Amino acid sequence: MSYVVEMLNIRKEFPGIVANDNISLSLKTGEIHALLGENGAGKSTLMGVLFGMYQPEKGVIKVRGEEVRITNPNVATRLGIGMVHQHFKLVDNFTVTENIILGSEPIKGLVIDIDSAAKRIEELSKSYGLNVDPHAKIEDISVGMQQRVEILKMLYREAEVLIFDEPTAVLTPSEIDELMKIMRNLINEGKSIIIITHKLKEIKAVADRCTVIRRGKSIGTVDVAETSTEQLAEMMVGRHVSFKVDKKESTPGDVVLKIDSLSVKNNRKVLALKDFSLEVRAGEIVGIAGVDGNGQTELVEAITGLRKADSGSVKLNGEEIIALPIRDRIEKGIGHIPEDRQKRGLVLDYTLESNMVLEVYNKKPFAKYGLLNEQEMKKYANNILENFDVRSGKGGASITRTLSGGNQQKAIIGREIELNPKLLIAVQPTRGLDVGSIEYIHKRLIEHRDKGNAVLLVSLELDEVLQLSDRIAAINNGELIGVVNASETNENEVGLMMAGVNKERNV
Amino acid sequence: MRNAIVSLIAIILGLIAGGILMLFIGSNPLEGYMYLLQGAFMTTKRIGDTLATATPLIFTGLSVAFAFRTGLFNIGASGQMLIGGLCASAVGLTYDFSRPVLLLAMIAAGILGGALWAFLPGLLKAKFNVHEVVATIMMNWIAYWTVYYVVPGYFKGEFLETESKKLPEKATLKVQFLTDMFDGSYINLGIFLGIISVVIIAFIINKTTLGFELKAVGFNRHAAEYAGMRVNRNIILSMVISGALAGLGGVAMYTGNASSIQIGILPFQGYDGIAVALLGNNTPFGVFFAAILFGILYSGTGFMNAMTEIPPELANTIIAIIIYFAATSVLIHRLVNKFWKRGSEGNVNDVPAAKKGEA
Amino acid sequence: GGKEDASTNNGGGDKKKNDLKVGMVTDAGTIDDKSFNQGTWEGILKAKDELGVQTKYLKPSGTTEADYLKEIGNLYDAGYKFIVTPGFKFETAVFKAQDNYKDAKFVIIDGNPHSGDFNPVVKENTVSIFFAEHQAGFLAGVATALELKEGEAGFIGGMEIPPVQKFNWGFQQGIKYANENMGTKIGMKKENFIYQGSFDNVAAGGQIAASMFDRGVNVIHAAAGGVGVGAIKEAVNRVKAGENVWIVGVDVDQYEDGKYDGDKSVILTSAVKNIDQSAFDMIKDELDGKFQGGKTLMFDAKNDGVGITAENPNLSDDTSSKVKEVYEKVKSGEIEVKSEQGDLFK
Amino acid sequence: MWTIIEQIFPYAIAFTIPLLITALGGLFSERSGVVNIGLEGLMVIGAFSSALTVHYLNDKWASHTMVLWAGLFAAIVAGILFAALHAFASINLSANQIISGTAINLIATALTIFLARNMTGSGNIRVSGFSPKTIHGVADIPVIGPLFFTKTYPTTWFILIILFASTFILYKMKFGLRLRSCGEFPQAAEAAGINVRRIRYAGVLISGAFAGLGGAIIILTYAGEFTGTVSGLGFLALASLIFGQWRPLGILAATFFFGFASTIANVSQVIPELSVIPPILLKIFPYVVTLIALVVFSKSSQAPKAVGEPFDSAKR
Ligand SMILES: Nc1ncnc2c1ncn2[C@@H]1O[C@H](COP(=O)(O)OP(=O)(O)OP(=O)(O)O)[C@@H](O)[C@H]1O
Ligand SMILES: Nc1ncnc2c1ncn2[C@@H]1O[C@H](COP(=O)(O)OP(=O)(O)OP(=O)(O)O)[C@@H](O)[C@H]1O
Ligand SMILES: [Mg+2]
Ligand SMILES: [Mg+2]
Repeated sequence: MSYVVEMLNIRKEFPGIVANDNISLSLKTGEIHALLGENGAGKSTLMGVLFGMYQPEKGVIKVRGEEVRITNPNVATRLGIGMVHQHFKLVDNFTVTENIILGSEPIKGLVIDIDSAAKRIEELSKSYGLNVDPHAKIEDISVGMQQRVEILKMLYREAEVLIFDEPTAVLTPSEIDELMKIMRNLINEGKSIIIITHKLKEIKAVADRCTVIRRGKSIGTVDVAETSTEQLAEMMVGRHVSFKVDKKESTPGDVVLKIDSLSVKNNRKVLALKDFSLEVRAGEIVGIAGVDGNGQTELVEAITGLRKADSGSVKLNGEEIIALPIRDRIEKGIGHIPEDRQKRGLVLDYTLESNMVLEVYNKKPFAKYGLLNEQEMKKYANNILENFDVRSGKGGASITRTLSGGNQQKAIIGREIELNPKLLIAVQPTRGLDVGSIEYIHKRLIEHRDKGNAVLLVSLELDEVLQLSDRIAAINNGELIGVVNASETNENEVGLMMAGVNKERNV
Repeated sequence: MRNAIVSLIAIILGLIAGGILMLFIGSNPLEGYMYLLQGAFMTTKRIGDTLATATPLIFTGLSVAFAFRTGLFNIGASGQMLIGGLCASAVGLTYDFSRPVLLLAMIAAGILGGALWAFLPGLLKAKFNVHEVVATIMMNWIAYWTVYYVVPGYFKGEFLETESKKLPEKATLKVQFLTDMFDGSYINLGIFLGIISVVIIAFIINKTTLGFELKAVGFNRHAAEYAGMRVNRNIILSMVISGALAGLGGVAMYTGNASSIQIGILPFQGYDGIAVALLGNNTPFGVFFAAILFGILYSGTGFMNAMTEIPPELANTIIAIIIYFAATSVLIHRLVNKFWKRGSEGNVNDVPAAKKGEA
Repeated sequence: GGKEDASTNNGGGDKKKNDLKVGMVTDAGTIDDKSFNQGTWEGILKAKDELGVQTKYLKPSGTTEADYLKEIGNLYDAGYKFIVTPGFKFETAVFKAQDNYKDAKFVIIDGNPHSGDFNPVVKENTVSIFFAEHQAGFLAGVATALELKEGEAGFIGGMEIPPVQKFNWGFQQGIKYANENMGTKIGMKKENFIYQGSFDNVAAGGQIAASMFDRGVNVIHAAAGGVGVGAIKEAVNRVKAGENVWIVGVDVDQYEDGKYDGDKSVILTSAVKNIDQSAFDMIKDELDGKFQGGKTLMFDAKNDGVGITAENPNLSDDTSSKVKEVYEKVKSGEIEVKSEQGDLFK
Repeated sequence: MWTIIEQIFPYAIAFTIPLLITALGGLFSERSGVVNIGLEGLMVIGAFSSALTVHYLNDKWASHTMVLWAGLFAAIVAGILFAALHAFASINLSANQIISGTAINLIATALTIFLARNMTGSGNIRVSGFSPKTIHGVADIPVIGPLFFTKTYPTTWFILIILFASTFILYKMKFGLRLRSCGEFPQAAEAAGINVRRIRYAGVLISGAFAGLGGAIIILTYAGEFTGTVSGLGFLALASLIFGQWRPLGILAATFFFGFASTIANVSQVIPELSVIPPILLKIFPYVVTLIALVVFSKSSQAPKAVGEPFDSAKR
């Protein structure tokens, strides 16, 4: 049997932590190999080692049977290894072509031969069905297309082994489908793929084999076809995981949030939300289903006050809040789990403690006459961190930047739920989290609902919307397409509505 | 604590480098430094002078550090000092209140002047995202020319074209008991204002909700906005406080250490404030000690020059080298960490990376 | 007051070592300013060479009275008890120092100690020195007019401070005198008599000189430190390009600064004040036990304290001899040069 | 008014050129992702080394123009050496770039005077530099001739060539693409196999070379004397860089604006038409206009996104 890549007994340490402890992974030629593990298990690190970004303390890497030392990404590229990183490595104000050729530019005379590069990219794009405009600027194209640019980057460098680190975390369902198709195309062209994902469904859909790691250690490699998602999850977390979201029938109360004919402009001064109306009642979760960039961001920002509305009204418990400053809205009972946790949700250079009181630091008992009470802040923060199992090196005193993404997310969710808001707006609350954490967070969101609060859930993951919501509002191109009861609908129907097909079945 | 050690090592390395320079010109470094210390401390008068020399630096250091802590780089302390000094001098030369009232009015005017000069860059930063480095550089020159024309125009001395009319005795920060205590030194009330400011700023940064907000805005203005803080107001407020401190520095400088305002000169203390802030790790008490150190260097260097063949320029070179070592303190940090393994990596600088054009 | 013994022949070769330690504190600007700092220091160095005194200069970190006093204190504590300070900005500092350090001697050049009220108080341990810059300017004006016969004159000053103003006013009077009494036709316009406002903006010096030259001025008296350097440079450029323009230097013989094409120079003449000599003389007096404490000395034409450079190939013999005549008249008081603005330009 | 402009123009250009080349150096540094607030100090270093070189070489080959070019070359070398200090601190050590730049400023001003005094005996080094020449023939072309071909320095043309070469390099060549990517998103550059540190070194060293050149040109054209300072022109260059929106031609416009406005302000006293305007207004005019312009352009800031951020490949 031929392995294109063999990583044997890899050990990689970071200060204070062994990220990879004696991990082995072998990639067969022409297979899609999934790498599964909890947040912080060491997946990205392992791939970083393969791509030459980290040097392992121990272990051997063989490529096509030969032992190699991959000292930097260039070596990896020369060995035919390419990587699509979890966070895209694209220069925003460069064109697609410029991004792709960066680092291996074709030269004609003194200047870069942009034209021939663009032509070659166009051809590649066509032959793999990627549909990318080589002259577009990155900042102008969708996230899905950006990912295809990343794939083109590898293909342009004639990579044989492609590594995808959580490629679907930022994609819409249809983009995910498309990516799966592209991956199969790639395999057909003779490439081999390693994919990191937290979504077991995707592993089942495309992967041939799956290697599971937990806390830096190998758990094993399995044939995907012979393993159920439940088994995979258990290998990963080390205990049984329930995928069913347990929830009682909702008992909706008074209208908490009433949005009326709301129109909002986006950064480019174009109406991104048009005449949008929606109600969310106490004791129910309303999910917004929609493809990324269809006005969700603007909707949420208009409700929370981060963005000025163009026209329309937003009422909280019957009171108009459209013109109120952000702080007043928070005080009136709006909680917000933001889309971008590092940009909006956290002051990364603050301690966890400070971040836990980010919205209430000026309230009693944390402050009196403008003076901070650190004792109280500590107590409050530690309570949240404990409740939500936020793991960090030094507890509340840790600088937030040092936490893993998943733990940062849990901290934000804990903070917002602890505020006990009458209306909780949760945007992509489980993005990038492992299934164990997802399970836990879903439970807390439902608990929050059951305490008689309203929850507005915005998620690009249809599964999550379907499972958590009591009612689902589909949004397309800034317009409300329709609202359906979660118990009476299915993936197909909501998918169609997300695509703009209105079934006239408003509830 | 570890930061303090790193600063200390930077100082020592700077002094060693200075010593090597002394050797290079054929002087004895030990002798040189001995005279330097004598120059700063030999008599009570010299101690007073050293403290007085440090005083404006305490203010400008605080000013820069405060802005730094809130994510802003105030390179305009010089201009703010000038305007603060101008406003205080204008009050001192114009009004004839009783002394306490007059001094309070002058201090208030200085604070206002400095604050006003920083308000505009703050406003431009908040409303239009104009980078404060450029804005404050421009404001420095505007201040320079304002003083240049306003002083001769309104507060002209009998002949002098290079400084304003001399302030009457009662309109200066000099007080008899200090002058007597320090044996005729020009130390003045400014040092007390400085100490008070250090305490107040430390208190604001560490213990108040205002400090919490300002730091949050400095580190991540998007998150601060998300949390309901008024970002624009905080940016302006931060610049205003920073400017007010520099303005106070101007008061200490022109109505305390001096008794007239100089024209045609941007006070170098404004730029030294950057160095002081840096060496003091942007903490108020660190700034205080760093300013005292600079005071010692500036104040002792004259005596060193007088007693040896070491030229006056050397003190500035030593200061510059110390700053470079402080700037490259990462290296020192690594060494310190090696010898002092405990906990995780320390925070190198309590300062958000200064970014341009974007915030 | 006047100075009796200011002849230039101060017994050279008097190489005996002595333990007088002479210190100097520089004013704003550096020791190399080609102006009063440098002039003073050169006088002190001459004393070191010829009289064997020990010397030292200190540079204050600022320009306030406190900065100056600090350096005076440093000199004093280091044993330098004969201290020379150039510039009127030392007036209040020396006022205090002469009381604080009663066993030290002070020489203040271009200024008078006072407490801030402009009432001069020259104590027994202090000599204050003034120069009749207006007379130097006057002679330079006469020389300029005589040499050029006709044309347009201008003046660039640094800051608008008394010594600079006096050069300016003297220069104007000199040209007027020549026009009225010696048949020259040199024009003067108000806008060509200006103060740049600093002593270091070289670029501005060049630009202003250029503007004046472009507007028909062909000789500029520059009394402006670095600003003057810019003006001289501009003149050199123009002369090299074939124009006929001149600069009248200041303080010291600036012939060297205006050199081009080997030995030629754009410096027509320089209005000089013998700062170095005055500093040297004071030291010499001290060594001879004749320190003139308490006096205010005036260095003027009478005691050859001011004048124009003795030798300058740009001035014809005829001009030189005529200027000499005028010089004698100034000396004798027959011609009186005013040191106030009066109806002159700025 | 036209004659006034004609007269002033060559001087404005002479004043502009050092600013231009220095700001252009800043452009390379910032486009690579490193803030260089030490431009002022690097100019001083360049001014010093050129003055010193010309001072010494003049003894051997008196007033040969090659001596002047040797002076410029020395300034470039010295600028690079000093910029290496900044590069080391901000690239290898991930130090705060503003602080490191400030240290460069302090070291430069202190050390050059110290050395000047020790090596030449005077803190001021006077040299005779380039002479402005009128280029006959083209100088007679109406409008353009008097403005651009009268009283020009050879260095002016040299710098303009560098300006256009820089534009070409930045936007057409491999190095430019890589440089810009390092300033925008160094992680992307690294992932593409680019050695970010090396590129940033190149950017910072180029800024040292250019700023050194800027300082030298001041001495060898309009100033003629090293006095230990370039009186804030380095900071003004930094402002021009931002005012010019990090683009070569923008910088050209911004620096020329400063050059022209300050020349006008300087000569206003001599020109009756201008002396009616209170001088303070003329003096603060360039600074006020810059502030206004920054407000106007603020919506479309082109600042390199990663400028000022230390690059640490381990950090994500
Ligand atoms: N550069 C680094 N410095 C220090 N520690 C690191 C670094 N990179 C990763 N780690 C640590 O190594 C461990 C593994 O991290 P890694 O990013 O590989 O996890 P992961 O499996 O990709 O997690 P996720 O699913 O959240 O992406 C984590 O505990 C993390 O804290
Ligand atoms: N400055 C730092 N110091 C120490 N560790 C760091 C630092 N920056 C990042 N890390 C480590 O790198 C790891 C990966 O961080 P990252 O933000 O990619 O998290 P992630 O879990 O992979 O993200 P996501 O949840 O989006 O998948 C974290 O576990 C964190 O501990
Ligand atoms: Mg990961
Ligand atoms: Mg992850």
